Amino acid sequence: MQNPAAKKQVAIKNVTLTFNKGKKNENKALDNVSFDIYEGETFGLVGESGSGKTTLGRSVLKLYEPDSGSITFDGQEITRMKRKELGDFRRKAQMIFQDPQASLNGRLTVSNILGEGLDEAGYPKDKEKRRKKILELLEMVGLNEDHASRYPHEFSGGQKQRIGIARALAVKPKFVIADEPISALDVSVQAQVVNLLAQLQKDHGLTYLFIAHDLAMVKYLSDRIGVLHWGKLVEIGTADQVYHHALHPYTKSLLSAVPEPDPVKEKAHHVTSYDPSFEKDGQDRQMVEVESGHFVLATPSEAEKYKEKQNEWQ
Amino acid sequence: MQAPILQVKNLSVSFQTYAGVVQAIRGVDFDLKKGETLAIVGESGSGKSVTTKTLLGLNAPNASVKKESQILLGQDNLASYMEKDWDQVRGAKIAMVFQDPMTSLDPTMTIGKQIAEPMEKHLGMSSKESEKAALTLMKDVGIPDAEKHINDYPHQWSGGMRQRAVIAIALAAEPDILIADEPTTALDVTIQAQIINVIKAQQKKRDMSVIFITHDLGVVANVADRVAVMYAGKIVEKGTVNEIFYNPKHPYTWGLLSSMPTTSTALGSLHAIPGTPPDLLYPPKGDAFANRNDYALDIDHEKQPPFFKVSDTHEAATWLLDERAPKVEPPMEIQKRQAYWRENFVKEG
Amino acid sequence: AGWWGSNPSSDKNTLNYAMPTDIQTLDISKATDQYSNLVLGNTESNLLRVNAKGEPAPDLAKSYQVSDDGLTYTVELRSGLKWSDGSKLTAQDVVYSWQRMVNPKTASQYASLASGVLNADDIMAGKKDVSELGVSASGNTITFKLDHAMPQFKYLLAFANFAPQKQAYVSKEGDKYGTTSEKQIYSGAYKFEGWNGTNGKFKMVKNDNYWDAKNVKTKTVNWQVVKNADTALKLYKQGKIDRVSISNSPEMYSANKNNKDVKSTAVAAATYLEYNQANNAFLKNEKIRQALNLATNRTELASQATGGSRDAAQSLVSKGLTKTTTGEDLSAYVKPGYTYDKKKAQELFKQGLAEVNQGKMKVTIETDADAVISKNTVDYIKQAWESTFGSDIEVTEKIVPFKQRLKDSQAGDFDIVVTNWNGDYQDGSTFYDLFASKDAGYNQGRFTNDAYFAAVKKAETTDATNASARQDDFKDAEKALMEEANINPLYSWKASSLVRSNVKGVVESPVGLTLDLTYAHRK
Amino acid sequence: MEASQEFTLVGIKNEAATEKINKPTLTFWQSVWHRLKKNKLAVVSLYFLVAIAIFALGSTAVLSQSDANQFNTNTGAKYKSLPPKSGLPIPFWDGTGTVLGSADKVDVYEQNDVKQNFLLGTDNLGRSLGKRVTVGLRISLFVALAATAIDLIFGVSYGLISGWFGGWVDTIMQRIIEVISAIPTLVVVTLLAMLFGSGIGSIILAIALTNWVSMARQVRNQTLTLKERDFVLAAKTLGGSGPKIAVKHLVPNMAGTIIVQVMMTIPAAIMFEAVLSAINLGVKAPTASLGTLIADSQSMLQYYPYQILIPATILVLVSLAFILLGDGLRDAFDPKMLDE
Amino acid sequence: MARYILKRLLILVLTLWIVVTATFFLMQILPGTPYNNPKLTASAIEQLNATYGLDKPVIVQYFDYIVNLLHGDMGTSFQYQNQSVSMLIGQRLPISAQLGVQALIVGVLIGLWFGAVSARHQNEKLDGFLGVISTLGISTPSFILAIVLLFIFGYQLDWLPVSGWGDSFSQTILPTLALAVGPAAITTRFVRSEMIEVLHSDYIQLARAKGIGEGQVIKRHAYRNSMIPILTLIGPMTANLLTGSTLVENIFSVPGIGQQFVSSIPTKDYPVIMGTTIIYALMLMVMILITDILTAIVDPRVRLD
Ligand SMILES: Nc1ncnc2c1ncn2[C@@H]1O[C@H](COP(=O)(O)OP(=O)(O)OP(=O)(O)O)[C@@H](O)[C@H]1O
Ligand SMILES: Nc1ncnc2c1ncn2[C@@H]1O[C@H](COP(=O)(O)OP(=O)(O)OP(=O)(O)O)[C@@H](O)[C@H]1O
Ligand SMILES: [Mg+2]
Ligand SMILES: [Mg+2]
Repeated sequence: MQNPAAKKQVAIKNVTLTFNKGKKNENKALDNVSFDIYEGETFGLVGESGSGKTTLGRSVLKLYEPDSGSITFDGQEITRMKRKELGDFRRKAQMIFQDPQASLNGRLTVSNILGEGLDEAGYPKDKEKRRKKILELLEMVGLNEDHASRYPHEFSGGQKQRIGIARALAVKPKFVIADEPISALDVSVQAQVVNLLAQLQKDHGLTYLFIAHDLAMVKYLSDRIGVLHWGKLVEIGTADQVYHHALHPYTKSLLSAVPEPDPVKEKAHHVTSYDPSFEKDGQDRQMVEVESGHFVLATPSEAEKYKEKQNEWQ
Repeated sequence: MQAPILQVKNLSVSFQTYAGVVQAIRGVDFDLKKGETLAIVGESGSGKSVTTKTLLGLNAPNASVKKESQILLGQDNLASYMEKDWDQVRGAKIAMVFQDPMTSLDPTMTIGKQIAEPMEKHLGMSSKESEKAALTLMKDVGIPDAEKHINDYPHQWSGGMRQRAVIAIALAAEPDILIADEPTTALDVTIQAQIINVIKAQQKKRDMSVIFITHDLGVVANVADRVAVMYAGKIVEKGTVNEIFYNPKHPYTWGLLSSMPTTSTALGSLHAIPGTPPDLLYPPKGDAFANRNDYALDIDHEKQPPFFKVSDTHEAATWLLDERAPKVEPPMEIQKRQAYWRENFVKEG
Repeated sequence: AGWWGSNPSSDKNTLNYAMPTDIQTLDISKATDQYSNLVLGNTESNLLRVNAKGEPAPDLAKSYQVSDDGLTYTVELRSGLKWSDGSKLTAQDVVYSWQRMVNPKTASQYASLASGVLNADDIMAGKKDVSELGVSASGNTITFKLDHAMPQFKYLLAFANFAPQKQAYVSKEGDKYGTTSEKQIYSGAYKFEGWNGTNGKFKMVKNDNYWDAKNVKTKTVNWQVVKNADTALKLYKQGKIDRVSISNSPEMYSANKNNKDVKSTAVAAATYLEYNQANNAFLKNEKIRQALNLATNRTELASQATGGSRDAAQSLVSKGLTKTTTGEDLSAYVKPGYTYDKKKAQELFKQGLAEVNQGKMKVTIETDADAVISKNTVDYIKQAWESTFGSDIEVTEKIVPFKQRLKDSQAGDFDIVVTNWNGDYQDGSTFYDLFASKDAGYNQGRFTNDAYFAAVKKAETTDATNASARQDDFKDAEKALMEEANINPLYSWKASSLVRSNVKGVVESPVGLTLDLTYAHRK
Repeated sequence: MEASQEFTLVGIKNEAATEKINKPTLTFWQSVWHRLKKNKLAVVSLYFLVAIAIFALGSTAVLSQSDANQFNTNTGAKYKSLPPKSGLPIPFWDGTGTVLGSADKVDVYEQNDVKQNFLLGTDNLGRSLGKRVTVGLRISLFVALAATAIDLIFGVSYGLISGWFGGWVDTIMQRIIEVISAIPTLVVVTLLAMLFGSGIGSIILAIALTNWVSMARQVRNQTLTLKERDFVLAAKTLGGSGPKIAVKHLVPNMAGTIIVQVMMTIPAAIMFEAVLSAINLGVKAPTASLGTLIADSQSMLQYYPYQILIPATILVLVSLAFILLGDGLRDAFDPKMLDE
Repeated sequence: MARYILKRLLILVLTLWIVVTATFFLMQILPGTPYNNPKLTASAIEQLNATYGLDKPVIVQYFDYIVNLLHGDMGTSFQYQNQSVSMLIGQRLPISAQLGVQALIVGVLIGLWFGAVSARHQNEKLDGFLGVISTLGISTPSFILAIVLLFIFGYQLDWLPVSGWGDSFSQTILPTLALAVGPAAITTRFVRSEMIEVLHSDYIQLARAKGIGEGQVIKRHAYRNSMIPILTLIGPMTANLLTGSTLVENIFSVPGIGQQFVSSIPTKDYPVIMGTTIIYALMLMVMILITDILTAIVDPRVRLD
């Protein structure tokens, strides 16, 4: 699936980030994370709560400063960006947030919220033009003129999330980080948002970093998937590789825990438990490519085992 | 067939608010048999929690239960209970596990004591006995090193452990019915799986009936014997778990099932229910789902559908089941499921 | 009444009094406030004691003589005098007390009172040793040598700050001397007990070692500090105290002035306005000053602002301070005739303004914030002047803490200041000396009035030993003062109190020891 | 056939209706007002305060500060301490009272031959208490509002800066606040008032300088939480600058906190003005403020209680109204009730 | 814990030092001399200054003061001659402390009771009534209340003694009441809102679901959780009490430290002003420290570090 010729949109190399460094509650949220995101793809990121997904996403947008490592966007190192470059970057990379409620300023109308993005993108101040543009944005996410003058609290969760998406789109970004954009939404509207994201990607050629809890959705939407555990990336591969040929025990356990809406399968379902203690055995582990594009965090000896297993499947 | 231990008839609950009267529950009927698990699914705000809180008399002070509502626990109509009568029911006959384990425990009391509390009250145990019993119970719900942790305070525990403690509290006075209101929503999938197993194991051990509320159909598929699907304060379809998953009749159930991707759903083929749920301050006069329903009939916009019986155990409230209604093609995903139904279940039946 | 204990106003052995502020110290050389002095005056004796007629009469002294030139006082002590601890009280104790007072190491704030005694000023300035002070003892006799004649000197011999102190005791107690009732010994009719330095309840108990103890009839005088005047009044009405001041506020005075227990006594205190004639162009102008004085209706002021609790002033010297040789009240004798005349005031003011030619007169009047009456007074004056002179004048009030007023006055940093002056002894000079020259410490308005200066000088020198000539000098001084309108006398103080009628033998004075209980008793 | 028509498949009849919002649009302020209206006491307080404000402002046109200081200096005690007289036979408001020193109730106006009726009586110099209270209220309100305004500007900026920058800036700024709040306010205020001398300006400054601390604290705490909120992050990712985000996103979202804090600061300032007056550090005489009126008539309590009770009651009522309104606003701004 | 307390004490000392320094230099700017006597001449003042060391450069005076302070010596009062400030404060502090503690206890107890009652009867008449009463309590400065109490119970009804201290307990009633109303009102409001919040919390729902009865739910779960936050109020309330007591002590002639503070201001008795300020600041900070430690003891969630 992966096209080797595709351009790297984002390259993350050996990023480590520690919160409250030097204090008692020091917390290594990201530990030597490396991966790339290619132009036009959807990279899915999964992992349990607190594994560092959000931290990673925000670091890519330069909302957090990593301790070490580098993050490049379109070949440019983001930590070294100057004011003007940063302005350009801000327009190219955008974010959709988990909690649609919290991501909208309750004191502004929808048109003001969208207008903020237009301002930052240097959109002309002309009233009529602006109104049209806002309408265009609203329609893009399935809302209409009626909604422009309303306040966020009047909308349902799904609608709010779509407003958040419209705001991100106002600056015409190339790259969008969606941090659990659906986990706060009701089942019945999750599909609306997911479909919208897919549609927008098709229409505007967007690149996504899609972060989610819901493995089924990640699989559905992503080209490639990375699995994060305790700040470490334990496995990367195409959606199929990770889903059907998971190698790392954590990935396996995670997948086995996902319930499926199918009583027959579910009732026979067996959950694999995961003992994370070996992660702390002090051995050095590296990302090893066991198959083209499929990486696992492993010691050399573990890597051998994984490779064997891989061969069995094939 | 065994008589149900709990019967809810025509339950209606409304809330008085600043903005007006919210008709949260609008005539709900269901029953619960001994030892079975009834799952209630439905989207946020559809009234799942209000329904179950009403079963324990725990609704907010601005709630009022309509007079004709009946909640029959054996011979007693709980709907007519006064505040003091409830103490016999809560914990002892019906117990509850809440959604958020992080906030459900009293932060200033040791977990051991919190588990022991209902034992002392309902089983008349001394504090010594109850401590011992609490310890056993903690082990039952899978808390490792229970002896060491019995005097811990909640903040010292992780979310998954706390939810186990909450379950232990619910089980403490050996209730007949356990209500679990989204007990796993706040948890990671791996922890969710563990919690579900704990509940299932305890249910089996104690021969309890369980009402399991969730909006995750995957969980429903795992735990439920029977399923009730709620929408906008009403049950729209109920049946055995297989009937609901493989032979659903209500367009909302269709929508729900087909809006969840499975590992094999191809990109672009996910079905989405359009629009947003109705505002219960202004309940629509027809079927509440009509203006999101691709299969709505003209009458749906005008008149609320009654329940139509599909089988002894299966009912759905949709005009599509009326004999006058046109035949419609459900979404692809549902057709697949119905095919599976015809293959695996109809023959046997 | 009677809810909280029995009525003590009938017990023959005890008297009960209240004071409105805390006692600050029992250090004889350092006490400055009225109530520390009140305690000391009743528990310590001096050579003389002012009697009911207002004259200093022998107390510890058996007798005293003044030389003809008025420069030497010779005092003979009674024999067998004792301190309350039983030790002997000697002439040396008197000398020590005077020396201690002027010793710069003592840092007494009242040291300057001794000024006039030979070498006192030099000692205070550190130029001479205390042993050179003109006070000496030989046997039972004490000799005072003065720089110049001081008609008021005999009052100093009755002054609490000069009461004898026993050197051995003072040095033994060191820093703690006079900080509690235990840290002092007593030579007066009573011993002081129960004061720990800050508390508000204490008593005076008869001192059996007092030379005249047989005539002291009261065994115990109970004291309590009651800061709230209304509370004190209530205590009086409940019979718990035997005397209460009602001059605290005009209202309190009005409400009680008809009570049968009322007793008014003179207070050697006067309130007057000082005009800054050094640096205020308007106030330098005599016509304007005269106009302001004429626009001041003193009778109305006393009635409206003080509710009658003060008497309208007729002169600088306060009413009831002392008597003339003919027995007339000094203030009545010297009064130069201050009047209220609105028309004339307006006229003079117009002329004055024209002379100054600086347009509207803007002036600030400063007072301290200690009492309701001070505030009322400036409110009244502002209103009176503004209504008399209309838009030609604008009066601003400046109400400051006492300290601030003092500082501003001394620095000449004011336009008009309300000064309250408490005399030190019962002689006119305690007022007239205030303005003895342009640079005199209390001539804060820095006025020059040669006629006045000359008259005062004459009284202090040529006429120092001639009482009738002196009172005429004072009369001349008052006249000169009024003519040039250097100050504006407002009112003269009086102390109105409710006094239990069954208490006899109390001696009240307008200055010094205001309440002498030595021979007080209940009938 | 009618029946079959009812059973035709029509789907979602009106596409737009699926996203339609039934509720009428309520702006933030409208919904606050809506909830505030439910609190009767708060609404009454609001009207009361508006009335007071109008009265205080309106009275400036007809009653100057010096009018309230006027009295006749040549009428002796005639106008002194007259009790309130409405001209109607209302008990305690008919001009009767006791003359000091006697116990009988008489019509003091008649006895003193006063023709005029003083609605709130006169004070101990014969000045109209009504006028003095009016001016006093005006001054007290002015002092309180001015002090609060300084507070608001300084406290909000301080809190915003401290919270927004965080890190060592925050640490230092918080330490400063800690030191300031370690000194009891009375001490600070008296020292400051002594330093600046008495007078309106210095009182305002003294009160403002001590009150801003709690405003700054609240704003800082709000800033700390708000700056982690997603909508602020969103504004950041859009490229907004710090000050712009503060003005556009932080301050409006703190409006509730700030307004409630202001509602608490105003009565505190009014009361502190009174406390300062009670220790002679109040506004310059003969100007009246509620505080000086109360302080100056303390000795009048036994004799002419109305002279102290009238200004004291007004002070308490105004403070009460501000606090009740503040309570109402706090509920009206409650985030739990908002946005849902 | 010990380390935490040590750290807090260090900060406390540091803060105290800043307070001392700030007030010391502020004092220097204030006008007037500290001597009371209008009859002092300029040369006499010079003399006195020399005796008290006030002629030295300010900075030297400052260091002298600090050194003395470290020895527990706060200087000698100017107004109460020869009395050491430490002794003055030492004698008066217990009185103010008794008054303050009495007021705090009475106030907090009343507040706890009213607040809990109010919360349990939320939105009923009783709640409304208590709400108005407590708001009134907050909006009435304690000195006005003192005046009113004095007028009613002292003068009009003649039930209670109107002044003094130390003769009978009845003397403490009015000043205690005047000071207690503030804390009572604040506590009432705080407990009410705290309790309402707690009663709506998930764990109270769970406790109710146990069927142990509403009384037990309140007693075992609601009370403790809504009481803990009250501790944080004690610090600010102490501060208010300090302010209030200065005036109230004056009105009731209670010979406490507050009265002394007020009287030392106009006389510029700065050893006393400084001493009192230091003591006030110290009491306030110690009170806050104590409540923080208490909170950590009673609330298992709070850990000191
Ligand atoms: N601002 C912060 N300060 C300190 N620690 C933080 C901060 N943000 C996150 N953390 C910690 O860093 C770790 C990673 O958090 P992060 O939010 O990235 O996890 P996540 O995978 O997004 O979790 P979730 O699924 O719950 O959103 C967690 O332990 C979290 O507590
Ligand atoms: N105390 C209350 N006052 C007013 N309305 C209420 C109250 N409690 C619940 N409701 C309303 O009742 C309806 C049903 O709420 P309920 O909590 O039962 O939903 P739910 O199905 O449990 O949703 P979720 O999945 O979000 O838990 C909602 O519209 C809600 O707004
Ligand atoms: Mg996250
Ligand atoms: Mg729910």
